[in-house]
Parts: sequence; structure tokens; C-alpha cells
Amino acid sequence: MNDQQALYQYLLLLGDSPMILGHRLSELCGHGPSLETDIALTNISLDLFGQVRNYFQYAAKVQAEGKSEDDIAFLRLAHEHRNVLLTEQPNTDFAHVIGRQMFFDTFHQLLLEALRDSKDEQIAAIAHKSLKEVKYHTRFSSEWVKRLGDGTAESHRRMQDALDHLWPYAGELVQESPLEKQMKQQGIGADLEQIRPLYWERVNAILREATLEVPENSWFQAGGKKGIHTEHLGYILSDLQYMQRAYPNMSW
Amino acid sequence: MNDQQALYQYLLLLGDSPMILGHRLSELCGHGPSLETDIALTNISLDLFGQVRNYFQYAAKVQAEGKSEDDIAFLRLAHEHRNVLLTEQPNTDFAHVIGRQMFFDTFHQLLLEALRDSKDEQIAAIAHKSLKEVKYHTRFSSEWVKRLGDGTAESHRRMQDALDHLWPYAGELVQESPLEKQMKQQGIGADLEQIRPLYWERVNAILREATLEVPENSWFQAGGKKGIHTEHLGYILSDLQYMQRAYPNMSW
Amino acid sequence: MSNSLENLEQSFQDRIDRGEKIEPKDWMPDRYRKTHIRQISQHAHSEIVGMLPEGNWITRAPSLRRKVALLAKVQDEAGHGLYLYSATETLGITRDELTEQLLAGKAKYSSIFNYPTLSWADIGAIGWLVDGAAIINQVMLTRTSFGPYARAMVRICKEESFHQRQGFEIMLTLCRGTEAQKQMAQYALDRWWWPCLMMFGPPDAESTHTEQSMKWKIKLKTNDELRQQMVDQTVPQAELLGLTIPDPHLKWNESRGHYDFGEIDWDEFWRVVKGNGPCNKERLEARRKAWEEGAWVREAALAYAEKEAERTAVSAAV
Amino acid sequence: MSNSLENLEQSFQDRIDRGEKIEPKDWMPDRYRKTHIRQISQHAHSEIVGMLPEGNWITRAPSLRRKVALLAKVQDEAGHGLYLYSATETLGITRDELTEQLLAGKAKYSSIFNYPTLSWADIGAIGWLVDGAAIINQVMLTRTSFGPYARAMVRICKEESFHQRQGFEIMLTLCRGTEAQKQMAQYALDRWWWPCLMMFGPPDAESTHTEQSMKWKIKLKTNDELRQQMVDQTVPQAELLGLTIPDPHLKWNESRGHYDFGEIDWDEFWRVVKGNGPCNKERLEARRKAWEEGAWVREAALAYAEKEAERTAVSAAV
Repeated sequence: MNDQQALYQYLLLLGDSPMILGHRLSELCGHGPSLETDIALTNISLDLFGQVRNYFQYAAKVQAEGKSEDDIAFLRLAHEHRNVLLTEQPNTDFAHVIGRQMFFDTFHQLLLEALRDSKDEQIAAIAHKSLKEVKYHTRFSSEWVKRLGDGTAESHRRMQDALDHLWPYAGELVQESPLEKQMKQQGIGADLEQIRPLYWERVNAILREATLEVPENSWFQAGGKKGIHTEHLGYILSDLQYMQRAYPNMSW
Repeated sequence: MNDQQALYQYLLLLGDSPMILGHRLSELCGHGPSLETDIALTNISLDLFGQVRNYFQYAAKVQAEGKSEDDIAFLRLAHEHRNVLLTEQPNTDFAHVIGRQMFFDTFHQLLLEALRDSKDEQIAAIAHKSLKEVKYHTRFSSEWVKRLGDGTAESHRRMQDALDHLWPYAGELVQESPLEKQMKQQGIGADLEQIRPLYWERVNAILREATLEVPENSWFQAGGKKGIHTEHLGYILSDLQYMQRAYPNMSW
Repeated sequence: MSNSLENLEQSFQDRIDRGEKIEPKDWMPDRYRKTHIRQISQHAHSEIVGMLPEGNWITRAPSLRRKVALLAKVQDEAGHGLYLYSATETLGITRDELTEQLLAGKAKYSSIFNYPTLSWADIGAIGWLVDGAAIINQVMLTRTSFGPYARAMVRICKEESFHQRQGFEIMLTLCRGTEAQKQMAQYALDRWWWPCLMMFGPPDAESTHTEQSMKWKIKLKTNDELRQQMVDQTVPQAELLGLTIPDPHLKWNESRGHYDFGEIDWDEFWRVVKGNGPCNKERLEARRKAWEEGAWVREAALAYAEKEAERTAVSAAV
Repeated sequence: MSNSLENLEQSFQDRIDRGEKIEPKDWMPDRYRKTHIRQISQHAHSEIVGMLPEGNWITRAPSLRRKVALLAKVQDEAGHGLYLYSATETLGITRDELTEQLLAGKAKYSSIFNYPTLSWADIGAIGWLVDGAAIINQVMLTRTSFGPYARAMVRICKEESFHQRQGFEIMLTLCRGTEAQKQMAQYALDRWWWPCLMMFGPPDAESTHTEQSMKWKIKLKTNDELRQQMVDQTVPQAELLGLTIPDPHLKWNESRGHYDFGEIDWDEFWRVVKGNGPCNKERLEARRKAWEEGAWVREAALAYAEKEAERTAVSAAV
């Protein structure tokens, strides 16, 4: 993979996780447990899609094949998506939504903090801008983990169940893929090796404060970064892509 | 609409309800309450898709534009589908599945009995062949309505809930659309006016025997026959059509 | 006593007539309070239930730009709901009570949201027509007598106008697009036109409450006047789009200086109001589901807040 | 006593050695019974859990013909499950008990079904490779000593061969199709190849039970022999398809008369067996959900049957 191709793929990797997570959150819009949480989760979804647009607009420019952000967002096949499996996990209940968000946000903040120093000015600028938003996300999701973990007996049980379910997907975020290694070496990508201990430290601190048990360390599921996903992604894409597929080559 | 166009549209109307209902049943394959019911419902789905193929192969011939059964099945937009709204109703629980099936089967058997006398030999032949299958469907679903209605307190409650939910969609089956009227007058289509009293009589008899209450006659929802559907159809189509949309013009 | 009540009522009415705003702490007749609880909460419920038909297309929006705009719009509606519930709460009722009324079917919401969104063009049509009709009502309500309601309307109107332009722009894009897109837009107009005209309520001849509402400035124009305004403003927009309004009787009436239009199917109107619209059950069911499945979350938040308060109290005491 | 048990066991083994079938009512050693309950029910569970990955593509099958074929195939698997549960029940255990064992994680099923189906080509690959591997095992089992199991295998093998041809034909269609289709097929092979070789179990050196299983004719060949057979039969098929088997060490070995192949990742094998495959939790969860949500249905059917029996008894008595 030449540098340009690698950069393009890295931008997909940066954009796909927010896109799929943003999609999952957008499924909830209008169905939240309270108006306030509904608004907050929609807000996070909005922020994430805003970031996706930044990444994909830049990716389209890097690719230089005359494609648009929408071509990149809506016209790839499942195996061409680079998002982590965590983001595909369904909205089983509010605890799952919050747990998924907490893992992602905790990582996402560390990632963006690192990417601010990217040699690629565009990426650094996007990271800088996104970081403000993501700090709010992190606060929101970690506070809700505490609220549910240390709320009622039922909310504690549900939050723990959600963590147990999500835990196997929490490690992929900080597992360095060959592409990420290459980008790190070029000074463009973040160094996941550095992020990893901080990530686990923060996650553990949140769980501790929320009176939750850190799940036993089982095997971490992975594959998303190389395009091997869960069975959920196909269904996500059939909705996400429906209009662009059914009405090809049109302006909206 | 000239005769050929009307016949084509009528074949869509005949095929679309089995297709969408068959799709709903196929969602359940592997998830039924017992192996026996799983096999039986899959069998009904198989029968229905078999009938769909007959209708759509014939429709393709009538249309004479070189299209295939798959073009007709997978490449129409939502508003071009002619299925009744009943068939789109979701698999909320087994009682809803059975209730939906009972309404449809009861009507379907009467429809096919009438279509055996169609002046259109193809339609008469399809009806003749399908009727054997549908008689089995009718027996299966009506017996299950009785089993659930006259089973336990819980199954009675669930079956009644399902009926109450489905009832507003039970009338469209026997509401004559302009197209159906035209086809009846040509001696091709069935006479829904004749079918209607028999349909209600049979439905009422099944409910009575199942110790269930006939829901109060509210307004019947309609629109499917002219392409105005429920919000469910769009989601059904995004799965149903995904492959044909994402990989256009290929052989499978 | 009764005399003094009459006096109170008279001076209350005088204030309204002078164009003063009534504030929550002011004295007000019981009927005024009840009417406003009913109307403002109905308005709030409409915002919340109204999130559902549009929310139905968020996951399938055809471009990132449109997806973001739609998400933001539906979020705005949640914000409007929140704002209007707060305005209602100033009249001495809680948001939970109002929600229970909605879920029990005791409180109404705008019937328009009982129609399904069947294509992407419906998102355009809702913005253009439903928000258009809503604005006509709301602009009038910015001059209503109850202060919190009038102020809410000022703010909401601004955002709604933005939504309406956005909806119209979706339609415009479709109408300048391919044949399939234009057809999608036309079908959406076909389905939404008449329900939108029904949004202004029954014809004046059958409308109750009108006189009292006029006195309280909840209404400054009659249903039929507002409806006429809607028709008159929309026809040229449809022409600009190149779409056909599905009414063969629609015709400019030179002498009236207005468009004449065909008979509204009031049977349909009442049917939908009474619960038999295409989506009444789905809408309420979706709200009920969100409310019931969210109960444990709300309880947890409360329990946690109480613990936190205790912890703070304890640490303050130490 | 112990002597007579020994005699019984000896004559039991003699019968097996002579090629006679053991039938449910025949005397059999306890260990034989338990082993067969375990193995046949594990086989039944595999059929049932195996419905899930393929079922995942029924609603999205790309043509009506393929949809019908896939529905029929998954239905066949339910039929096989039913048939095998019945065979297990002849050994004195109920289907409900077996299901409870599965849901409690006490009974195993084939680990291959813990991998996800990520494209339509996976349906082809499963038919071609997973069914291919299963048949190799099952053909052997048609000669096993326990009559009901052997007979079930004869019947199941016939249908499986049909499924395998169907799977291969799906692959062939893809490989003769567009570049995108061929790539889809290749990616599916890439993902399914190694897990399929793992289907034959651990290498002989680490395999337990082998000797006893050989004596009872549950096994007539070792895991590694069967695996070699799979590789040898599949390589030419992959060549015919024009697909590349994802193993750089794959090479014809003239002197052995077999293909050499690379090292299997046994860590992955054990990881998946022990519950950490990509879909272990999803598969069991789906089965548990179906079972739990179906409880009221099964209870209703039972209650109704009892009522019917009573009604019949009463009317007979009258």
C-alpha cells in the first residue's frame, strides 16, 4: 500500500467507527428514557456524524477519484468498513448504550489527544476540533455509567450485564493493526501502545467508582479494522445504504 | 390501464402479499418456539415463495420487457408493492404470527378457490396448485388460534391482544380495489364481494371456537393495494432488496 | 365573593385586552389555567410524538448532510417539547403527569403525526407543509395572552421557519432531480396535502371554543381563515416546485382574492382524531415503550442523585 | 456378578465386531449409552445451532430461487435435529432435558457455527466446505454400531450431499460472475477454510476417546485421516472454482499421495471450543431466547391437548 492509499484507509478507519456508532445512536432518536437523554444522545450522534463528514471529505480528496463524502459513507461493501466491532453492538437497553459509549468515548478522547500532534495537518485540525465535543461525550457516558452502576439494584445489574456483554469488544480499540502501525511510524497516526494503558486505567477507574466489577479478562474479539465484522453490520448497512443503493447516482 | 397492464398489476397484487408474508415468516426460521412449529412455519414460507415465483414468472411474461422474476421481486420501490398491510405486521410474538397467518390463510383459501375458475388459464393453474398447500396452512393456523385461545390464561390473553392489534388490518383483504373490480369483470379476477361474507363467517367461527372475542368493528386500515403501506415495508425492503441493490445486474 | 370573582375576571380580561401578558404567578380564572394546560401540553406532546415519523428516516437518510440536518431537526423538536412542558409546568402540573395523560390517551397531540412517512420525500413534505401549517398557527400564538406560551412560540417559530425552509429545499432538490425523485416528491404531496389542511381543525361552523379562545387571544383568526392562508401561501410554492396539488377544485378566485379549494374529508379527520388513523396505535405504543423501558433509568438517576446529595451532606457535616 | 457383566460386555463387543447393529432395547454398557447420548445429542444441537448462521441470510438471499433453496436447507437442518433428538431419546432422555443441557452450556455443538456469516458467499462456502466436512464424518457414521444413529446418518447424508452440491453451485455461480462476486467468494473461503479443517477435532496425538470410539465403530478413521481426506477432496474443487486456498504451505506431496498443508491454529480451536469464538454468545443467546419466549406457547399446546383429551373422554363416557 503506498502512502496515499494508506492515508485513505486510515481515514476510513478513523471515520467508520464514529459513523457506525452514530448510526446506532441515531436509531434511538425519539425513543430515549427521558427527553434529556434523548437530546444528549442525539447530540453525540450529531457530533460523530460531523466528524465523519470531516474525515470522509478529506478521504475523498486524498483518494482523488472524484468521489464524494457520500460515496465513501454509503457505497462500500461490508468488508470495506474499518469500524471496530464494539460500535456495531445493538441498543439492547440503555445500559448497553451507555456502556458501549463509555468504552468508545474513553478511547476516542485519548485518540484525538494524540492525533492533535499528527504530522498530517488536516487530521490534526479535525482532532483538535473534535476533541472539544468528545470531552463532553466522555463526561456524559462515564457519569451515566456511575449513575446506573451506583443507582438502584436493577440498574446495577443491568449495567453489569451490559459490561459483561461488551467487554470482549472493548479491547479491539487499542489493538494496533498493521495499518495503524504504519501510520504511527509516519507520524500521522496515533500510537495505540501509548494509549492502551491509559485507556484501561480510565475504564477501570470509571468502573470502580461506579461500584461495578471489571469483567474477567476473556479473549478480545477483533476483526473490524481488517473488515471482518459481526453479523450486525450487514443489517446496519442495509438501512444506512438503502436510498443510495435504490436510487443510484442522484443528488439529495 | 390496458388489459395487459391490468393483468400485470393484478399478478403483482396476487404475488406481493405472499411475498411479504413469506418474508416475515422467513425472519422466524430458526427462532420458533419449538422445532415442529419452526418447520411448519418455514414450510408455509416456502409454499408462499413458490407461489410468488409462479405469479412473478408469469408477470414477467405478461409484461414482456425481458425482466425476470427477480427483477419483479427485488427491484420495485415501496409504493409499487401491492401487498395488503396485514402481511407487513411484525412478528411481535407467536400469537401475532399465528393471528396474522389465520386471517391471511382464511382469505387466501377462498381467493384461490375462486381463482381456479379464472378465465386466465395460467392463474387458474397456479390457483389449483397452490390451493392444496393453502388448505394445509389454513388448518395449521386456525388450529393454533384455537390452541392458544383455549390453552392457558396467558396464551388466551396474548392471542386476544394479537387479534385486537391485527383486526384493523383484517378487512383490507376483502375490500375490492378498482383493479380487482376490473379483473373480476373480465372474468380473470376473484369476486371479493362473494368472498367477503364467507371470510368473516369463517374468521368468526374460528374465534368463537377458540373462546376469543371478536374485536369491536373499528375502522379497517387499507392502502396496500394502491401502494400506500405502513412504515414497516421500507425496512422489509431494505433487507429483501439489499443484495440486488448493492450488486446490480448480476446472476446468482 | 361571586361579585369579587367577577371583578377579578373582568380586570383579568381587561389586562388581556390591553395586550398585557399573563404570567404564571398572576391570578387567572380556573378555566384559563385548565385551557392552557390542555393546549400547551397538547402542543408539547405534538412535538414529542412528531419526532417519530421523521425519526423513521434518520437511519435511511440519503446523504450525510441530510442525515445531520434531520437529526438536528428531530432534536430541536425534543427541545421544543422540553420547553413547552416547562411552560405547562408553570401552571401547576408536572411533566410526568402530562406524560401519563398522553400515554393514557387522555391528552391529544396533532393528528398529522398519525400518518406514516413512506419515503424520503415525506421528510421534505413534512418540513414544507406540516411545519408550514404549524408556523401559521404559531405566529398567531406569539401574540397570545399567556406570557410563557407566547415567548415559547417566538423561539419555536424561529426554528420552525428554518425547518420549513429546509423541508422546502429537500423538495426542491427532488423536483430538480431525476424522474424517480420528482415522482417521490409528488406522491408525498399527494399523501400529505389533505391531512395538512386538516391541521387547522374543523370548519368554523363546527368549531367549539372559538369565542372564548379569541377573548384569550389563543386564537386571533378562525380555523378557516388560517386554512385559507395555508392554501394561499402553498399553491405558488407548489407551482415553483412543479408539483400538482391533488385537488381538482383548486382555483384562483379573483373576486375573493383567494384560492378556492375542494371539500375536505371530515370523516377522515374525525376518524384519525378518534384513534383510527394509520399510525395512532404505533405512535402511542412507541411513546409508551420508551417511557416504560426507561423507567428503571429514571429511577436509577433519582436514586443516584439522592445518594450524591447524602454524600455531600455527610461530607459537609464532617 | 462382575464376571457376568464382563460376559455381557464381551458378547456386546462381539456383536459389534460381527457388524451387528445395537438397538435401543438391547443391553448395552452404561458408558456406551452415555457416550451415545452425548455424541448424538451434540450432533442434534449442531443441526439446530447450525440453522442460525445460514438463517442470517434468508431474508437477504439475492434471488427467489436461492431464497427458497436456503429456506428448504435450513428447514432440513431442523428436520435432522428432530430426527437426531428422537434417536437420542431412544436412549432414555427427553428432548427437553437435552435442550436444557445445551442452554446451560453443558452440551456442546460443532464449533464451526460460532463463526459469523458475513456475505452471501458464506452460504455457498458453508454448503461446500462445512457440509463437505460434515459428510466425511457422517459417511463414516453410517457404519457405526448404534442402529438408530447409523440409520439417521444414512438419511441425513443423502440430504447433506444435496446441500453440499448446492453450496458448491453457489460458489461456482459467484466465481463465474463479476469481479465483485468472485472476490466475495474468495473472502468467504479465506474465512471458512481453517475453521473447517478444525471441524475434525484436535490432532490424533492429542485426541482422547479415540480407541474406545474405534471399538464401538463411532470412529473408523482418526481425526487426522479425515482431515487429510477433506483437504485432498477440496483442493481440486477450489482449483475448479479458480479460488485460492489461504494456505501458503499447501502442496501436493507425490510420495505421500496427499496434499501437505500448513499448521492449524489450535489456540484458536480451543478458544472457540471454550466459548470465545466470534459468535458463541450470540448463538446460545438466540437459542435461549427462542426457548424462553416459546415457553408459553409450549405450555398452551400442552394445556389444550389435555383439555381435548378430557373432552374426548367425557364424550366417550356419555
